[in-house]
Amino acid sequence: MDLQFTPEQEAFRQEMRTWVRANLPADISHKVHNALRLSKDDMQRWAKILGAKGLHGYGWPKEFGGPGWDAIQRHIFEEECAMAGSPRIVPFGPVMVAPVIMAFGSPEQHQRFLPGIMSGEVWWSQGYSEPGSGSDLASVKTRAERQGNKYIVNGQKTWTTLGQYGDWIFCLVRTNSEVKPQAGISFLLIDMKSPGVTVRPIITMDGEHEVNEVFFDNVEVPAENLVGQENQGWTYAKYLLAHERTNIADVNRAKRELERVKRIARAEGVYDDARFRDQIALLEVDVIALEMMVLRVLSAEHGGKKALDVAGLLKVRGSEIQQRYSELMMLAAGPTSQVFLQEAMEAGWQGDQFAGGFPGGNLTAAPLAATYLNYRKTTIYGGSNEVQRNIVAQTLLG
Amino acid sequence: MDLQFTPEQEAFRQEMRTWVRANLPADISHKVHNALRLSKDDMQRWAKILGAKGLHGYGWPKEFGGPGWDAIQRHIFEEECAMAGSPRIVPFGPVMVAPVIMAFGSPEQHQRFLPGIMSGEVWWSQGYSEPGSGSDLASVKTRAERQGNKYIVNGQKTWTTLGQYGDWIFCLVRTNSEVKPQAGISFLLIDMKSPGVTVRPIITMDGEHEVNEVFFDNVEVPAENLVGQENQGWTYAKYLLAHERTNIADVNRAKRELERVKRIARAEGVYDDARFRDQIALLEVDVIALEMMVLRVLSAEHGGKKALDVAGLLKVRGSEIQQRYSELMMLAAGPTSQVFLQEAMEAGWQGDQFAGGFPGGNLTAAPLAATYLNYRKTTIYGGSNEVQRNIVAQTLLG
Amino acid sequence: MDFDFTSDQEQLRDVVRRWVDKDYDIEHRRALVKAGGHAGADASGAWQSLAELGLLGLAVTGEHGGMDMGPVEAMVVMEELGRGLVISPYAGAALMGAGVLRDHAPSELQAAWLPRVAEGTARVIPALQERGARYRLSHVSATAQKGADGAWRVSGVKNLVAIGGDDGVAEAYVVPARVSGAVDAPEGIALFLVERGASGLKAQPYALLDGSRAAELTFDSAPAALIAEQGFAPLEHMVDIGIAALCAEGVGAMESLLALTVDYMNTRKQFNVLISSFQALRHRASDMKMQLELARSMSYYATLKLTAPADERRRALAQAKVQLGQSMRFVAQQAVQLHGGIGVTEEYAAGHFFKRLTVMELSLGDTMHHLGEVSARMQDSAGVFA
Amino acid sequence: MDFDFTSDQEQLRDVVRRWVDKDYDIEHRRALVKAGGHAGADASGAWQSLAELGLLGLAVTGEHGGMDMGPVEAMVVMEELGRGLVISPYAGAALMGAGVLRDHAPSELQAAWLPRVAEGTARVIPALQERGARYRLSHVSATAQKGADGAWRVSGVKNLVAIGGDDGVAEAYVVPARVSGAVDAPEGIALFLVERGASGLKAQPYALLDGSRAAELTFDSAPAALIAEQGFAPLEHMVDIGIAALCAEGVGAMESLLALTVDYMNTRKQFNVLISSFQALRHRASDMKMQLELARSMSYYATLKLTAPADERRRALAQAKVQLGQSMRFVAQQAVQLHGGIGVTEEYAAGHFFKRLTVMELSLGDTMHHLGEVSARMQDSAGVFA
Repeated sequence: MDLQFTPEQEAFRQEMRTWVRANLPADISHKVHNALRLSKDDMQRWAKILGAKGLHGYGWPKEFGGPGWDAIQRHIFEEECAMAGSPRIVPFGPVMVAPVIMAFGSPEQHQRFLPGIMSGEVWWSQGYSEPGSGSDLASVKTRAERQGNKYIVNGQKTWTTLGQYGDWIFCLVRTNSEVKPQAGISFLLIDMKSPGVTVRPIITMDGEHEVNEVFFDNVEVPAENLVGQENQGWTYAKYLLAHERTNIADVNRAKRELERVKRIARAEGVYDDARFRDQIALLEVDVIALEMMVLRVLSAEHGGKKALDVAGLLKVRGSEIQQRYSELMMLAAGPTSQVFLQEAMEAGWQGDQFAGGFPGGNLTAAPLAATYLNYRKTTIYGGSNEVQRNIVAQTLLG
Repeated sequence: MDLQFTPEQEAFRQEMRTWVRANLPADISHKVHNALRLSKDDMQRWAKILGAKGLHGYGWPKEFGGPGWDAIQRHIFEEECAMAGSPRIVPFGPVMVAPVIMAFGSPEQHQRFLPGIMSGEVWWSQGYSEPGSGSDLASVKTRAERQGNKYIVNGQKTWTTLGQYGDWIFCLVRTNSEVKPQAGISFLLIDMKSPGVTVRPIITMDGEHEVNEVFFDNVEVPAENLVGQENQGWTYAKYLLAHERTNIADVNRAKRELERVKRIARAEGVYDDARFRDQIALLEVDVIALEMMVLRVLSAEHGGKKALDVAGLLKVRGSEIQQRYSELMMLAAGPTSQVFLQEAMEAGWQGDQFAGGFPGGNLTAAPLAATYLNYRKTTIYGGSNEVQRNIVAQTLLG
Repeated sequence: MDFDFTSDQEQLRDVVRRWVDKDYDIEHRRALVKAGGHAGADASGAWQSLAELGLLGLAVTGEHGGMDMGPVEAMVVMEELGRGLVISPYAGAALMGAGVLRDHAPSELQAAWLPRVAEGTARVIPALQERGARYRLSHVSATAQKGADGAWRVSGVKNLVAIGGDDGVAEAYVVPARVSGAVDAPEGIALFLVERGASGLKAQPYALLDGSRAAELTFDSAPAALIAEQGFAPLEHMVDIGIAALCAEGVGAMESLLALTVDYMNTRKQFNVLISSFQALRHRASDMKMQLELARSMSYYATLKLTAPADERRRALAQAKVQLGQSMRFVAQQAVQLHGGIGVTEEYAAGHFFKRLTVMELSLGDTMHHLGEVSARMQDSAGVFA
Repeated sequence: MDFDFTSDQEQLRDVVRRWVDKDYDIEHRRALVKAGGHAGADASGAWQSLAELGLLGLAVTGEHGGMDMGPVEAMVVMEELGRGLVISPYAGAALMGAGVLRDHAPSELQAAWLPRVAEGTARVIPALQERGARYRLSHVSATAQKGADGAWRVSGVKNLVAIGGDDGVAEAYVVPARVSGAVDAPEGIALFLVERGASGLKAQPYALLDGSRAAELTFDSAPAALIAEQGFAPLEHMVDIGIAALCAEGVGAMESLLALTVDYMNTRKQFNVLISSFQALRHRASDMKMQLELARSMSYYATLKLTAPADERRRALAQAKVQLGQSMRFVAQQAVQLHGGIGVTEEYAAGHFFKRLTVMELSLGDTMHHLGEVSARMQDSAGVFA
């Protein structure tokens, strides 16, 4: 039992740290460190930088062009990226669909899709949720009817994150409604430029356009875009979910944001207020406990021992912590957090029309309430925390 | 809308305050204010003092020898008793069985049982819970078979509070097992000195003998001890539960104990510790909010308007607050709370064998942990808080 | 000890509720928010309606044309405005601004302004927030000086001046400014009235996160009328009136939001059953009801303590805001959680309630601030009548 | 970065667990508690068993006949003792007392005591708690004076000296006493060893709420051997060893209690169904599991930080105790609640776990105390490796 990384791992960390800091554009990391608005270009610029180094798919095995890292190396890389202020990798391509294509796709699909994902050129979206499906993903209603060598897709997906930028979307579609729900689902890759695909924004309460509805109206999809076998899609979907793993807790970002909480508290004059500081201290304990739990999972995975059964716990705790730090930041800035200037969330805005640059407070307060609002999603998406508790309870109690 | 009591109510309060302070024995109030152990004699002495004034049944109407007070007068009286440090009235006689006897008993039963309850001479116990029944009170298994002019009772009751002192016990018994559970229950009054009644102590984790098992082995009960009609007992039981009303929140005691929290915190040197004091401040807000909620219920009751539907809330919140103040007191005394000297919970104990009277701390710490342990019951008994939440949810959601 | 409303109060409630139900549904509100402050001086028409309903003179004495009503009537109105999520500077203008003039201004100032307040032609709105002050009322760095001509002039910057749904509609502001003492001293703060058109006054409006509008006011030797030279006690009083109003508004908003959530739970299916059948969610709804009723209890308490002596009043209002802060946060967060995805959208009403409840926690002292007040003002005795 | 146990460590765990399962069931424990301290010097036989298992020399170096094991092995043993709810001064004697001698005592004192510690013939137990000190280690009013003969003598009163299941069994005590400075100063505190039979030492035993025994020790110019003249840092180190041990014991106890609760939920019926079918209760069990796993994570952290530099160590141990305090309280309270009535009885095991977990929160600094430590020691950076 040892809390230290090995010298090799430490060397790896140094290497990654050096590379990330040398290659992450300063304007992007400035935005990330201050929760300013990231453009599509910001995200894709970083994806392509990673891609050029063969790291956009940093979790990929060597045979598919990835670095072939183990779980701890991946964690170290994620940590270095997070602490340096790089944007989260948009996961739908490299983290979600790519492993499914690797595991269940044909060699032709490997060749056709994986390079574009790795390079960051092709933007993928996720087509899982449907209106009314919520946490019940198997209730897929979007139909795909086989007609010769193509499928005709009709239906609707929703909550498609960043779908407005999507080139391709991977979808669960119903190919058989005669059997029980799980048994009639297929996994289909759809070109979003196909006729009949419409993307419509959903504006969230923070005023942002982050999620979308995607409509399919007689969309023709070549049969070669079916991954694996027809009606076996649920198996692949579960494989994908299992693949999301430890980063679900997003503890590295939590560490960076906890540091930001402290910076904001200091700037707002409450870092030395005992009452407020206690709240930071409690959060600090929460973050360290979460990080230790993540490290335990990594260690078990790395050691090849039987996996720790705490995935549901990681999601629940990680999301609660995200909500708490966003809330604490907002409370740190106090009354000023009420100010809601969309333009102040753009990098470079200086607020010259106001007497002190930002109404009544510091410019760092601009995105705080928006983030607090935005993070209400974290306990809902990816399997709501209620569903996660069901899963944990099932393991405990049968 | 008015927070003040009327001049008449204030005068009534003064009258009660004067009477209680003049008549409550100082040795008893000392024990209550310091959570020291009350003997049977302490409890009965106070009951008889109340009885002599016609106030042991202070909630009774005039026709049965009570004072005929309204809800607000009852509340004021309860508050004056609580703040003066009088023991809680043992409710099984005057608060529980008496209203059932008044409402559903025969004139003979009125005459036979009510005077002894009012005077405090006859100690009543409650025979509701059975092993395994928990919150499911209708699952009564104790049988009463009619044989001529008597019932033969067999079975077991449990969690009988202070049953070791009981002269009489009121029981839910099954008189018909052919019908659905609620329909075959009768309400029987049983002399605990009858042959075949055995009382066995249950020791709780605080080391106290407060609750009991009561066994019935072919106990003969005269049929005249049946209240109301055979197989109608569930109706009477529900009437009884509805009668427990607002005092279920026990807010007056909470106020007294909150004052005690502050005294203890001051004695232990944490009253001016910001971190600890904040916890008291939070509890203070909780207590005031609870008191306001109780006052709202009383006002609605008094005004004859439709009752506020918050009974379940009062029980849940009242019990949570009881647990919290017992916990805070224990935390105030800190390490000293670990000391568990049964003898130090008797009034008059001085601890001369120890260097400072009480090992490592103040004598006031003696009962703190015991009370904390004892109060775990408050969220379990009287319909567990989970059951109360079910009830509230039923009202909200159907 | 009586918590019934009089029939007049019930009627008042009905009047406001009917207006809200008829003219101020969530679609209307969303349109207002979308238009921001660019839709003109009274885009919502709400102020006009409130005037027509006679509500703007609620806190104005009869001699100045008002209805001379008390805190309970104010609470009734605020509950209904909260229930309807009405964007309005009603609390600031009709309760706080009018209240401080009524209780603390010289009679000629009252005569000049209160009739206009009552008839709806003048809003007098508090301008309190300074940079770095957080929730400390004594943190005043704006200054006031009396010229040789005996006239006062105010300089400084005030922020988060809540002007409701539209820009620049206040006719005057209540401004604390320092005539002596250090920046955080309660002594040396006077209260002034500064008119909208005063020379040296500049207003810069912006949006708040709940869709309402606020302004930054810059005073550069702006001519001002003195409300009270010993201004700190009146300032505290005015803020307490505002806190009580927020409490009542919070109760109304939580009541609506709980009802919305209950409806949703009885409509929405997951795994082929209504989500209202899941016990864990049922208990959550029950906990929301608990928080609502605790909050309502403390809102009554706040309102009924408004007329108590200053010490007792301040303590009670802080206690109430601690309860409301906790309740509003819990109810808002759980309502969104129980709704799931739709709860976080701009399209659906729950998110708008969430935002308004969040703003209310951050207004006039958040929960931590008021917990500090409760702690500092704690007494040996306990309870409502302590 | 590796959280696997070695096979030696797993073997150690098996040894302790087998002994607990075989010789230390809840009935055995209840009998011990009932007998109080009146059953003789080693009523439980537990100490003898621990000696036979070789566990008493765990922290003693090889040269003094010990096993020279480290914090991880100590954690393994404590987890198992916690799981079995073993009443024992093991942590105090074999880890804290032995540890402070090993790391901070002069070699002749080590040679005199450590071999006896390892073979089980001497328990050396910390005697720390003073009246009014609460959890402040620097609050030492006991005094030590060096006589003309060069010998030290200690005077003062120490309390809550945890002597395990029996009375008066410690052969010596580790006693902080002041040689200079004010009552709360970290400077001027020296650490001494005082033997059981020392003149002027009086012990008065009593029960703690978890059924274990403690004593009040009165020192009246009792002869003492100096462990460390600069005693505060060693004292902190010893206490941190104790905190790590408590954390591990807490994890073991919570694990048992959760298992007991899960079993009960799958046995007990209400309204004709198993109570494990109620979603609200299922989620509660899930939250207990969460708290257990967070606690286990922080117990590992505490143990692995024991060898870090003092500042880093103290901060980490405080963080761990905050987590454990919260977890232990939640798991204990919810376990009893989920059991219902039977949970509060002396007869059933849940209540005994509840009491032990309560004592652990109140030992070596409660949650509020350590939150203060975390807050005071906070750094700009964040995380396990910060």
